[in-house]
Amino acid sequence: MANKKKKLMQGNMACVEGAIYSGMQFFAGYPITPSTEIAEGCSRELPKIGGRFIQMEDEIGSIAAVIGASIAGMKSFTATSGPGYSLMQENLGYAFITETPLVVINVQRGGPSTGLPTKVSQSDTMQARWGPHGDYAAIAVAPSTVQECHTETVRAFNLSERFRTPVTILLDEVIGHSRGVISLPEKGELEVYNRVKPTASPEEVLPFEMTPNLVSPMAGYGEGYRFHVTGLTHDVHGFSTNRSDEIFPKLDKLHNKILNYRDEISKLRIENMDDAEVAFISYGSVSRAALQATAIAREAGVKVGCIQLYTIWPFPEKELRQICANCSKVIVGELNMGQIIHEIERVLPGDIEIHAKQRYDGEIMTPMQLLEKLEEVL
Amino acid sequence: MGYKFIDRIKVPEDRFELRLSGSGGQGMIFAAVVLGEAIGLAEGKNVVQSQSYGPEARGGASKADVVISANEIFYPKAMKLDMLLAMTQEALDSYLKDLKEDGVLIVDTSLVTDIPVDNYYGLDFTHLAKNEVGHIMVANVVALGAISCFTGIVGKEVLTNAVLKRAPRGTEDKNRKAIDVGFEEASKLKK
Amino acid sequence: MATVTKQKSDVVLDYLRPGKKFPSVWCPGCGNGIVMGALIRAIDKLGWDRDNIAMVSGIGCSSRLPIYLDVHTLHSTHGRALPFATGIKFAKPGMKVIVVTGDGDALAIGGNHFIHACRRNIDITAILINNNIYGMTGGQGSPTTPAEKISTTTPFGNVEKQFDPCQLAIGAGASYVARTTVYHTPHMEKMLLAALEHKGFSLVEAVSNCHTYFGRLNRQGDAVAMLNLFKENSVMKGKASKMTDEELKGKWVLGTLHEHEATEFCDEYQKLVDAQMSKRG
Amino acid sequence: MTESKTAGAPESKPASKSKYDYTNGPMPLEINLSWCKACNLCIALCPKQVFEPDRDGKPVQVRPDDCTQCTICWVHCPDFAITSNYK
Repeated sequence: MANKKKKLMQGNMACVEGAIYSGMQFFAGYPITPSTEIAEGCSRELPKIGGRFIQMEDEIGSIAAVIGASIAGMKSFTATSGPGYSLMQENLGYAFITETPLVVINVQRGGPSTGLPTKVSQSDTMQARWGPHGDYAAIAVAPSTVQECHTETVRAFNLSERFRTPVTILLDEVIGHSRGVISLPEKGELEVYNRVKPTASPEEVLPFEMTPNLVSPMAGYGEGYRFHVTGLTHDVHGFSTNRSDEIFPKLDKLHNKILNYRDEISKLRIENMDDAEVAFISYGSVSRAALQATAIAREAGVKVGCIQLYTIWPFPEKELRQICANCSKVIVGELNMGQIIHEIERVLPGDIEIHAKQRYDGEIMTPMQLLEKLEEVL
Repeated sequence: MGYKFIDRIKVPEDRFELRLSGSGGQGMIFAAVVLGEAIGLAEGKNVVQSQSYGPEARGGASKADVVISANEIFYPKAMKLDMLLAMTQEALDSYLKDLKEDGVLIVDTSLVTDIPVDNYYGLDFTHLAKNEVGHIMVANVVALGAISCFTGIVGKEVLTNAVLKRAPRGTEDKNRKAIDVGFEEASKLKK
Repeated sequence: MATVTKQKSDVVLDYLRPGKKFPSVWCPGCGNGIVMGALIRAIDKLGWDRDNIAMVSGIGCSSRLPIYLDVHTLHSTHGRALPFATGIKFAKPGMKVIVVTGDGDALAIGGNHFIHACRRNIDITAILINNNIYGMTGGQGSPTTPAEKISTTTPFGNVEKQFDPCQLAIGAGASYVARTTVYHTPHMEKMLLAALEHKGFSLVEAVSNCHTYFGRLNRQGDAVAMLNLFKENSVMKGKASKMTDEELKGKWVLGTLHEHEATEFCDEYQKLVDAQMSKRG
Repeated sequence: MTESKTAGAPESKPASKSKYDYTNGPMPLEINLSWCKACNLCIALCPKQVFEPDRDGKPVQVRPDDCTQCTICWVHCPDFAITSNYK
């Protein structure tokens, strides 16, 4: 019966709740369908908890303000959709090289360009990995229900704070706009990670020092540690460098601080895989269709399983190889013309047949479409 | 290999799917959210509510779906409707094909005149709202009262509370009346 | 020995960042260093705690300025200094936030951010070092390159009109706007001091010399010659008000060009927060 | 503070009418030659022509007596290479 903690809310709003649960206090954004409810939610909720909301003049300014606020010491985030995500890429690169924790929610819609503003898509999956120019390792997560919008937002903030890096949450229009019953966790129920701050005296602290886990403690502005932040490739002091012996370690750090911990970043849902001969692999809203299709096909006696990716980047290669070891075929369902399937082709052994079920007309993948594909490949 | 199974599959029986459809401005999304809230929170079931966005949301056909289940809801949209409410002819023409053969069809007879099936419930929601409640705007709430009666998916009291929670202050009496009217008129027709 | 009033000639050295190599990256005679000295002396007069100062810049020659100062510094992306600074100021309204930008950075790629920072009247001081050209990329035309002037992208003379950064800021709602030049250094210090003390968005346009590109391409000579040009072609605001448009053509009008009282963005937001939080109890 | 060096003595010594004695005390200004980029601003802007350029174009205080501590040289030095010795 009625539970005080339970609420019916949109996926977008569940992201706002998750962000607030994480201790987020700063949002800067620009309205864009289908992410606008996140900005609206923040404008409503943040003043009530002493946080800050600002509607910037565009997405470039939004991500810039978020980076500024994070460097000043506040957990910060923004939300956008395709065209806005494209505009943010340069400054996202800045966040990567300056190792600034922040979260960007991209509620995906059809593209390229203005594309299909009100329609669902998953065509920014590769952009979430390779959007900004240059070399870096990226983290991206993808929820598929309203409840997961909350938990994955908390997880995204934790990952960004722990690894001092921007994290993208790949929502899609269906997940962002659907309403579902969510049970809001009490304080302490979910882990909340806060960035590590320096403890040594300001004279001894190097703002970008090489620590064993490659994550440098990070002071906020005004906390006694006066440091320089630049988008130029920099040394451990934060000053720009052109020296090979400083450039190599910096770029290796951007990669390895994340890739060394990919086991801890990976998260998957695995259903009916024990005896599965065929597996659906998907993420976001397509996973909901895949789970449904799996349940229906199992009823009909088909040995099919389902793998849902919550962590998209870094790509969970080792896990997928293990889970799919006994499958002969996989079906990769995506709302695009083929993005994550290339990663799957890269990581799965050659004797596993890889089939694609792709939809890119702005409509959600249906369980029936996946079932038809399943029958076709069987 | 040619392993065929599609002809043997069954629509999952643990789901109850309903669609409220009409034209933009008739409050279909509001009604669906209220329904979702009543069923999801007070009745303690899993609920996913979604709607179609797009140009049609402004004046054209508008639809809002609610999927209800005691189990985890995988697919968030309707697959085969257990109930369809059509408040306009266009909505009926668009979505009738999505209704199960034994599904419940409810139409607003003031706006829907061409009904190609025999098995349906017809109520004049628009006129009921105007004449019995005094405001055409609550036709969607009158329809909610009727849905409660026809489907039994949500109790009248629970539904009333959910409507009052969402409705603007000062409209409580009108909304309560609207649900009563819808429920009573429906009970006269219910088979 | 002569008794002279204390000259704070070495106060600048006290604010330079330990561990940062000097001399600076700038060309010999570049006005950026003159502005930096004046800015430090103004900050010193205010006695601000340097742990409470954030300096933000974008990309370009002028944007290399903050790195030399022992305060919190952020060298951001091209044109975006103001939104980065907005994030810092809004997150920590108690901090003094100063933006150093150039004509290309603030008015071309960052033009939109510039007008919106003015409109919000957020308490940030922006110092726009205007040398009428892109220096770092090698002398291309900027939004303040005057008509007919030569740059490497206007080799036959500029056919575009130029922005007046001060008029732009006034029109967009900045509550303090001043212009000065690198020749008028004591005046610059005065303008900077007033801007830093001002609550709300303040802009100081510091007319500066890029003799390396602008001076050479337009036959204006070296740093000395260009500073002398600033001296000859500048008119203080009071005097300018008695001059005709014709007489003012090609002149820089210096001084506090605009000042008005207006509510400040962070303050207004804080009021809103206080109201919402007290409502919650 | 960076160690600063005063430029070598000018060729013609200050005349005996000197207001100041430089034999034991400092020159009016300290010039940090390692920071100086020889931009010529101080030399050109000094109203009393206190400086003349050395072989590298860097300033030498050839007429220190004439220095009035007007501050023009060091407020215009873009490289913070000039500081005043007078308190």
